[in-house]
Amino acid sequence: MDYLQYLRKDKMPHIWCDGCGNGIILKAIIRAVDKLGWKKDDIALVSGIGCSGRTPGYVDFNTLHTTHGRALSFSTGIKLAKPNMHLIVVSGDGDATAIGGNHFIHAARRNIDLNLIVFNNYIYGMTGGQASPTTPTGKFASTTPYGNPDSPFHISELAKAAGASYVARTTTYHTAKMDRYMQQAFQNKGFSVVEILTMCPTSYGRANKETGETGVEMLSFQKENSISLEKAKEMDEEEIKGKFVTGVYIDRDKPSYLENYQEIKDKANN
Amino acid sequence: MDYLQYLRKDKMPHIWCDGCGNGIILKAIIRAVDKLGWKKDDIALVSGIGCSGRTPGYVDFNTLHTTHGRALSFSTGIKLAKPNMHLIVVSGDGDATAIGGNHFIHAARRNIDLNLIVFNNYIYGMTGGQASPTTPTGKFASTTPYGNPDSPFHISELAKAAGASYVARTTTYHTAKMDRYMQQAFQNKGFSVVEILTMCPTSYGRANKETGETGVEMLSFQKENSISLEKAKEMDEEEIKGKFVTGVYIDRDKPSYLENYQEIKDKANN
Amino acid sequence: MKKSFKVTVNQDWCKSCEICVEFCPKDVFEMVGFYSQAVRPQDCIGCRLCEKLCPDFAINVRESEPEQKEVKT
Amino acid sequence: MKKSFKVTVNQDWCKSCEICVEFCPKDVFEMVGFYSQAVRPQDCIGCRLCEKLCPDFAINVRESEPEQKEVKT
Amino acid sequence: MSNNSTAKLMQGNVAIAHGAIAAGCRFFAGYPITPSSEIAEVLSKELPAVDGTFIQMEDEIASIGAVVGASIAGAKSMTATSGPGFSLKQENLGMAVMAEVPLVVVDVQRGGPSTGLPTKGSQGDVMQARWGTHGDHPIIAIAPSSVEECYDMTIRAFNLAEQYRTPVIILTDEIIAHLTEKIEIKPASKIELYNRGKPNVAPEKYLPYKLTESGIPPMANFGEGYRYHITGLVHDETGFPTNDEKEAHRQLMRLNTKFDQHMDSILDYEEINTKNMDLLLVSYGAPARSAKRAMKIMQKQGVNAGYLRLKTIWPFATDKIKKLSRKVDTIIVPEMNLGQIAGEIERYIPDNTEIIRVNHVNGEAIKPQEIVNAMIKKD
Amino acid sequence: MSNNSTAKLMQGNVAIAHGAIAAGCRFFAGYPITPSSEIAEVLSKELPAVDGTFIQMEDEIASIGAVVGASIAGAKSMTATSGPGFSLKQENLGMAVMAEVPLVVVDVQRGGPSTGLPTKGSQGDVMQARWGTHGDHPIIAIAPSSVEECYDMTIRAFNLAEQYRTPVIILTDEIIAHLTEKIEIKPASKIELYNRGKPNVAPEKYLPYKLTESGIPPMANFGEGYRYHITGLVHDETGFPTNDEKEAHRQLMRLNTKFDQHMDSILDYEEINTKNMDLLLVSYGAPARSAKRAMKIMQKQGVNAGYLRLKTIWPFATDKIKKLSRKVDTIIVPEMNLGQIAGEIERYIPDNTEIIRVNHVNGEAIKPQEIVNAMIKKD
Amino acid sequence: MSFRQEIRLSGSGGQGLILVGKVLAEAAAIYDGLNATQSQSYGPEARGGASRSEVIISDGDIEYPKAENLDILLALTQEACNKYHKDLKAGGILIVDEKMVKTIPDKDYKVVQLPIIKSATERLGKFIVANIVSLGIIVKISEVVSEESIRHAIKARVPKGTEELNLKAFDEGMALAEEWLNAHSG
Amino acid sequence: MSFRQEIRLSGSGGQGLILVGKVLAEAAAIYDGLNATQSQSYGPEARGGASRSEVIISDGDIEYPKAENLDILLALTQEACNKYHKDLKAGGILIVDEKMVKTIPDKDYKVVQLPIIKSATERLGKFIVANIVSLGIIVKISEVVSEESIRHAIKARVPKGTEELNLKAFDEGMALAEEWLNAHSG
Ligand SMILES: Cc1ncc(C[n+]2csc(CCOP(=O)(O)OP(=O)(O)O)c2C)c(N)n1
Ligand SMILES: Cc1ncc(C[n+]2csc(CCOP(=O)(O)OP(=O)(O)O)c2C)c(N)n1
Ligand code: SF4
Ligand code: SF4
Ligand code: SF4
Ligand code: SF4
Ligand code: SF4
Ligand code: SF4
Ligand SMILES: [Mg+2]
Ligand SMILES: [Mg+2]
Repeated sequence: MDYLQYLRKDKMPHIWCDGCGNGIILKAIIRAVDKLGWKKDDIALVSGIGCSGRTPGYVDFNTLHTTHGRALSFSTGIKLAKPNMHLIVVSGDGDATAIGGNHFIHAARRNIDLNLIVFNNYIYGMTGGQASPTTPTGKFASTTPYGNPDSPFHISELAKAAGASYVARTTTYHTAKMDRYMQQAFQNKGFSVVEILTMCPTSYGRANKETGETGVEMLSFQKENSISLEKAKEMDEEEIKGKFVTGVYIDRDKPSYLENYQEIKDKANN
Repeated sequence: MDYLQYLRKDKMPHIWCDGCGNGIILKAIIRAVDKLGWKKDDIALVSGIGCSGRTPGYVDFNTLHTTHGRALSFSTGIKLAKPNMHLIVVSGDGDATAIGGNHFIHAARRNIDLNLIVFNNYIYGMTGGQASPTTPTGKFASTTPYGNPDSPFHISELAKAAGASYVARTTTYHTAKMDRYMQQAFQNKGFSVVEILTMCPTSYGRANKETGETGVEMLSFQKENSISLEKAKEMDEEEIKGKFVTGVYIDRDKPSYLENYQEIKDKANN
Repeated sequence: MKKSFKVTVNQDWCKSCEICVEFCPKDVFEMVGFYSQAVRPQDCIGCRLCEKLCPDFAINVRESEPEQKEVKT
Repeated sequence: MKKSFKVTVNQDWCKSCEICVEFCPKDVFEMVGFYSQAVRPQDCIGCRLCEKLCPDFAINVRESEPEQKEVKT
Repeated sequence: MSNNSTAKLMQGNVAIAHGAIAAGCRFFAGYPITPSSEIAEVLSKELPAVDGTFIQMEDEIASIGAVVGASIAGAKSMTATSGPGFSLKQENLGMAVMAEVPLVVVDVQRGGPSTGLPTKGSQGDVMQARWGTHGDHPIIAIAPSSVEECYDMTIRAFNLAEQYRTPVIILTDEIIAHLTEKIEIKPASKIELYNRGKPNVAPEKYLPYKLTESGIPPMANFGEGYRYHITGLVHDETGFPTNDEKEAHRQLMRLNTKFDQHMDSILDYEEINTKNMDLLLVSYGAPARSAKRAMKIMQKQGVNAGYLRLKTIWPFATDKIKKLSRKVDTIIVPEMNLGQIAGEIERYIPDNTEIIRVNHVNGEAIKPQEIVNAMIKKD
Repeated sequence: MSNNSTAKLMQGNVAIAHGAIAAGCRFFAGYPITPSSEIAEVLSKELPAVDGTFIQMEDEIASIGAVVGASIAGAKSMTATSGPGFSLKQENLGMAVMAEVPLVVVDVQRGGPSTGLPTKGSQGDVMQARWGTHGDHPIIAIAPSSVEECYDMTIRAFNLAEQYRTPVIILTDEIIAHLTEKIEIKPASKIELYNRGKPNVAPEKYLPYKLTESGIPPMANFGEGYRYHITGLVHDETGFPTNDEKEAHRQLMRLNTKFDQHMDSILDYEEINTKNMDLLLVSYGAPARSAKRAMKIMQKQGVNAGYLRLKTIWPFATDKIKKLSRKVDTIIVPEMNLGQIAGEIERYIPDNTEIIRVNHVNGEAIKPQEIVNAMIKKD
Repeated sequence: MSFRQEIRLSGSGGQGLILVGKVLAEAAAIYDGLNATQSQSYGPEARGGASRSEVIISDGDIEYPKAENLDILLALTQEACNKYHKDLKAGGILIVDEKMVKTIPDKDYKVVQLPIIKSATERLGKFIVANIVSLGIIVKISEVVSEESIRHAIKARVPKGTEELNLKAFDEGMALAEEWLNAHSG
Repeated sequence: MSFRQEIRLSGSGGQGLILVGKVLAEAAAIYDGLNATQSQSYGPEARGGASRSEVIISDGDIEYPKAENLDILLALTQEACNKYHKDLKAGGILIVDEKMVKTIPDKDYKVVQLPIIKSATERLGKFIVANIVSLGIIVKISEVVSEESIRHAIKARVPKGTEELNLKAFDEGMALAEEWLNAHSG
């Protein structure tokens, strides 16, 4: 697999920290694009702001680094103006579900044809480790010096309840699943979400050593603390606590926004 | 039941249209307050902007008419600054889930001690009948002249997935259920949502006569097309289509934000 | 001992939506001119549906003094 | 016929996170100085885990020409 | 009775919607708000009929986000709002300024601040249009005074956006927006349309933020073979972020001065009797109609009044104001705000020229006689 | 070695956080953004320890919303952000202005526009602080030039907010925010604190927007027996919306002029050698430090330079500028923007006084020598 | 100065007075070749409360598009009449519904009291056409626009399918006005 | 003019140079009764790339808090040395790690090349204390702050529990500098 043909080599090496999981996700994105044979000219990769937001800078697609939280809005415009383009949207947990939470649920509601990859590292990496809407209760961040009093979102459940047609969830450790989900997402018509638990050793790891301090430790933690949806169904709530439940949360047939809007155009022309 | 003691009589009669359901909800709110014996001085009733946003003007509580979509944010501040006050937040479907969607899911995630009453009339009433995030697919509004291409939110499912501890749903027709749910919501610690299907004959009714054009017709439609959650469980998807499923969507024990934050304060003082 | 009720409509607030007319189980209301009026208050069973459903705070249902009837033994 | 693989580490890009060292099932890598190096490439089974997990695009696994061994009959 | 077939009776907001279609607008994303909603409503009907797209977004932030995205993908795009929504759009408006993305934002001004007077006219967002987003930046804002101008200026707004790679704001007001009057619709053949300059170099040579002589770099659309990077960060000619102080300075100065050499074609105003006048009226938008009437009344009363109507509000007609203000000792500026343009004029006029402000902020239109009275009072 | 126990070495942002606690701030809602995040971080630790509340909200809009709510409920409240977040806060900031809710917003300015230069200093939001929200409105904004002032001015910001029922903006910049230097912490006994004027009438007589002589109506907190109505709509004395033109005019004019009679106590500046000077330096925030140095260099070189540092940016020190500008023929204004305050000064100075702008927008600090050179170049 | 006619149509929301304003303006501007503007005032109370629509007609430019000095005031409710009659100029025409407006201001106006709503509901069977009945009265009494033009404008502006009903309503208004003129002539 | 010392500490992110800057400033400002400022430059590249922390010490007011003309430059990486040496004034002191910085600019500086990182890792067993080793060197060579003050400042500023290690590192730096001074004296 030749990743380099998809990279802007002059921008490499990237500046993500050592042990950061973002590069692992970026690779999976590239593999999926390669597998599906998408042409670079036809792809727009769009991000908000955050460490995940560095992604567009490294790949040789049409790339757009928007404002914090708004990647899905901008992408909606691109997709509607050029329906044949493939839209890949990358977003951090904060970007997608804190400031960007509204666009997230509305993109899901509309079932608009975008592919959202959420880099969920439980923290605001870029701004120095403040809590995010996915920081687990009790965990430490620079704005939760006494442990986080807040409850976290379950991003995949939220996407499903809001109306997305494809939602899957895995970790940076599970590269094979990442590949499978990413391809399924990219092929799905409508709004697809792949939520990936990734490692931020610099901000999250350092503050919460018990779940892994370095990239290596955090990957091991992912490996040991992930269970599949199928397995989770057989477990009770107590057992599931602290586990990261991976799998395909929803994969449903549902008209996409583009299909619906085509009908509107047809009506308008009669 | 003496509603008048809770009203600002000099502001009456209210200016909601004839047949508008908002007054029915306001009455239910007053009954719940009366039943629970809350003192008027201890209640803050907060709204965003919209026809529902006229509510605070009519009641003799501490009342706040905020900006469009932001009632929950303002209320969060009031509640945290004066934890002993009772916070009642009223919001339209647009106010709560379009522009205010993010605050809605985050209030739910935090399980913060606010009581949100959603006046769901499937439309932007105040601005003249544009589509809202709950306008059903295919229905008409001033911005959907060919029928709505969009898919609607299920507000109660969304609140549940986002983390609210109490969520119930009914219609303006079902006054007894409204009373029960409203009281349960007000007594729940944490974030409570009561979603109420209400009538906007002026904007929604006129454009979608098949589901009722006048207040009377729309109430009848509610009566005939509502089914309970329990019943819905025994029905298949096709049968449920077009029905409004009422009931208690979730009622769970979960520490509220105020409880969690009290722990933080305790830690900080050690 | 049959309870009896006093049903009043505040015509200054009534907006003539006819909800009370339609939904009162005992058909107590009728539109008189532009406004609703409780024309058959004696039929009222005190269910208070009208009061709860009137969006305009225009209806008031109060229990009247119960009629004193002599008990026949 | 055993497949064999060429495993290279681009040291200009390696950030020394040691993920490859930890997760390669055949223990092919070791930290040499500041950077990872494929010190036992001959053990590689071509699972590509290292390639997929290296966050820095620093590892490349290529199938080499298969060794030509004489078949003993 | 003569029925001139090209004349139509139309409302200001409707004219903006139709003007957009005539300008080639093919994407509109919006969120309803009084008094702008008619623009969205008309476009929800008209756009799909011309293979365009109308989408009602979840809020104003998403609306302008989608508009920026659609423009990047090549569609002429617009959004419309009023004060509260305009405030919400400021962050992404700044992003469009920084990334130099052509688009049109209509702000139908209503009484402010905050929710204010939602159904009444105002010109309270004039300074906000200039300074509402953070950081130094240039902007173009134009203000129609009639329904016909709603139509024509919307076309002009798209042209300016495309010519100068910039967001353009149509600063209209509730009075003009909800006014219905006669309008002559020009035949398509008489409408001049501009499209963004496309790169004429090979993709690998393309510099999306090139320091060109004109100050306006050519813009490739996404999906058309030029793969490049767009960001709201300070960037170099290639579009990639830079922290280099010299590079940052160069690009930010190009951005901030890019209209300078094009002022003549950007600035537009209506001038009457400004050659030899004793007094100057400066106005724009709805009050400019009253100012024109006031001028006529004054002239009848023997006051030799001149009249300048700003059709381009930003960039400001500095030179014109400098020149005209030297001819008079009094400038009367009627505005439906507390003197926002009067404050700008103040910067450029000589010490001995006095400004008389005629201001309303309560939603009431300014009457011609009030303007006349302001002059009389002064005397 | 002497260890003066009241002196501390502190970073600007940390000083703002501690200043807030000293001012009685008991509620902070925020959303992280460089270069302001330290303020939130310190307060997340300090507030619960004084029975206050820190909450990290979902975005900047919610943050200021919560702050307005908390203030209405009686808590002295603050939020902190930088450019992109400041843009997002504009709508609710306008709501606070309209409803006259005391609160403090810290804007730690970074390079703009848009995402700009997130880690570099700027003063690009000066005009935005004045005009960022829609509609005409007054605002108070103050700018610290040292870490000690970060502390003291935060206390002052709360005092001004409470005294004048208004949002107050602390317009600081990345340079001061991330500067660490010595600061003398005054003992609590020496700090004067103000609290909002509470109504002294019976609840049924309370008029939350009374046309008082001071222009500042007393404010009841929610939950304390005065049940009243608050809205962002134009309202009458009772707080309820009105469409009456006279009433709207009265209230909006009170709002817009409410600082006028209090200017002496709101305006604050540092003046050096302005009695008999040949040239005036006007500056604020970080560049004011360079300007002071430049003044000293100039004086050494025989130029009799005076120095005015604006500690209150808005309302603008109009009279002071008018007076001083009449003494000199040159005013040098160093700013980390393209001349935003210089543009304001321009409105008030005589024709024959020249403004020399020294501007950076690339994140680089302005060096004292650059200011000196600007003068020399002119000569 | 060229001629300028200011007409205000007032009543309560839902009476269709904005449409009447647009029809009047269209007749004048498009078919009679004059200039005309139509504007209205909205308010938060618009839904229930007073509603007003204004038309200015002139053979010259219409700079200021709001009424300052009304030539004609139509008032379909007492509230509207009370609120607006003071804007009517001396000698102006005040047209009111005779049932709805009982108290007539005692000033120097030409007062035209007619059973507008009654005609609409009883003779035409539709409350809603009272607006077009009023239009007939205005046109007949003021002659600001030609009859032919106004008929064109009605056909162009009313909802498809209601043209005939509305033209009938217009005729009804004309007839009412004619009667009135006859009764008050000479 | 009063005395003004400008010190820049440069290397790569994570080397703890901001802490060193704060310790220096604290020693000067709080314990030596001078004035001092500390500032740093962040950048998107800060995490991996060059990092810089600046301290200005003066007995007068410090208006401009950034360095213009360095008296002392510490460079722990070659990149930092290349980038910043030109800001060092003629006759200034350039302190570098002898392993990391191999190419020394050929200018009129006093160059102090010492095994800073090696001492930290080998003698003290912790790479991270290279920053405090550097501090010892700076203090010994420049004497901008008193030894007593800097020890107080170290104790006040380093993470609880690491005071001893850091004081040792400081001593180590002092010793290295002493050797160097001896070798270069006379
Ligand atoms: C409007 C606005 N608010 C805040 C910020 C500051 N900011 C940048 S990235 C970020 C959060 C990053 O967290 P996340 O989305 O989880 O991405 P990560 O860095 O963890 O990949 C924040 C708060 C901003 N750039 N813009
Ligand atoms: C920022 C902003 N955007 C838009 C509006 C205009 N607006 C006012 S209410 C409303 C929607 C009302 O719909 P909903 O919330 O469903 O309330 P309803 O009127 O139906 O009760 C809108 C779009 C506004 N006031 N502020
Ligand atoms: S801060 Fe965290 S998320 Fe950001 S690059 Fe470093 S490890 Fe990755
Ligand atoms: S417009 Fe609809 S929601 Fe609003 S008051 Fe009328 S009926 Fe009720
Ligand atoms: S209380 Fe019940 S029975 Fe009596 S009038 Fe009302 S609805 Fe009818
Ligand atoms: S329900 Fe109320 S408002 Fe409606 S008709 Fe009856 S009394 Fe009148
Ligand atoms: S491909 Fe597999 S076996 Fe080979 S080096 Fe990589 S991880 Fe080890
Ligand atoms: S995984 Fe990659 S970056 Fe990490 S040590 Fe191995 S080669 Fe280096
Ligand atoms: Mg994150
Ligand atoms: Mg609604």
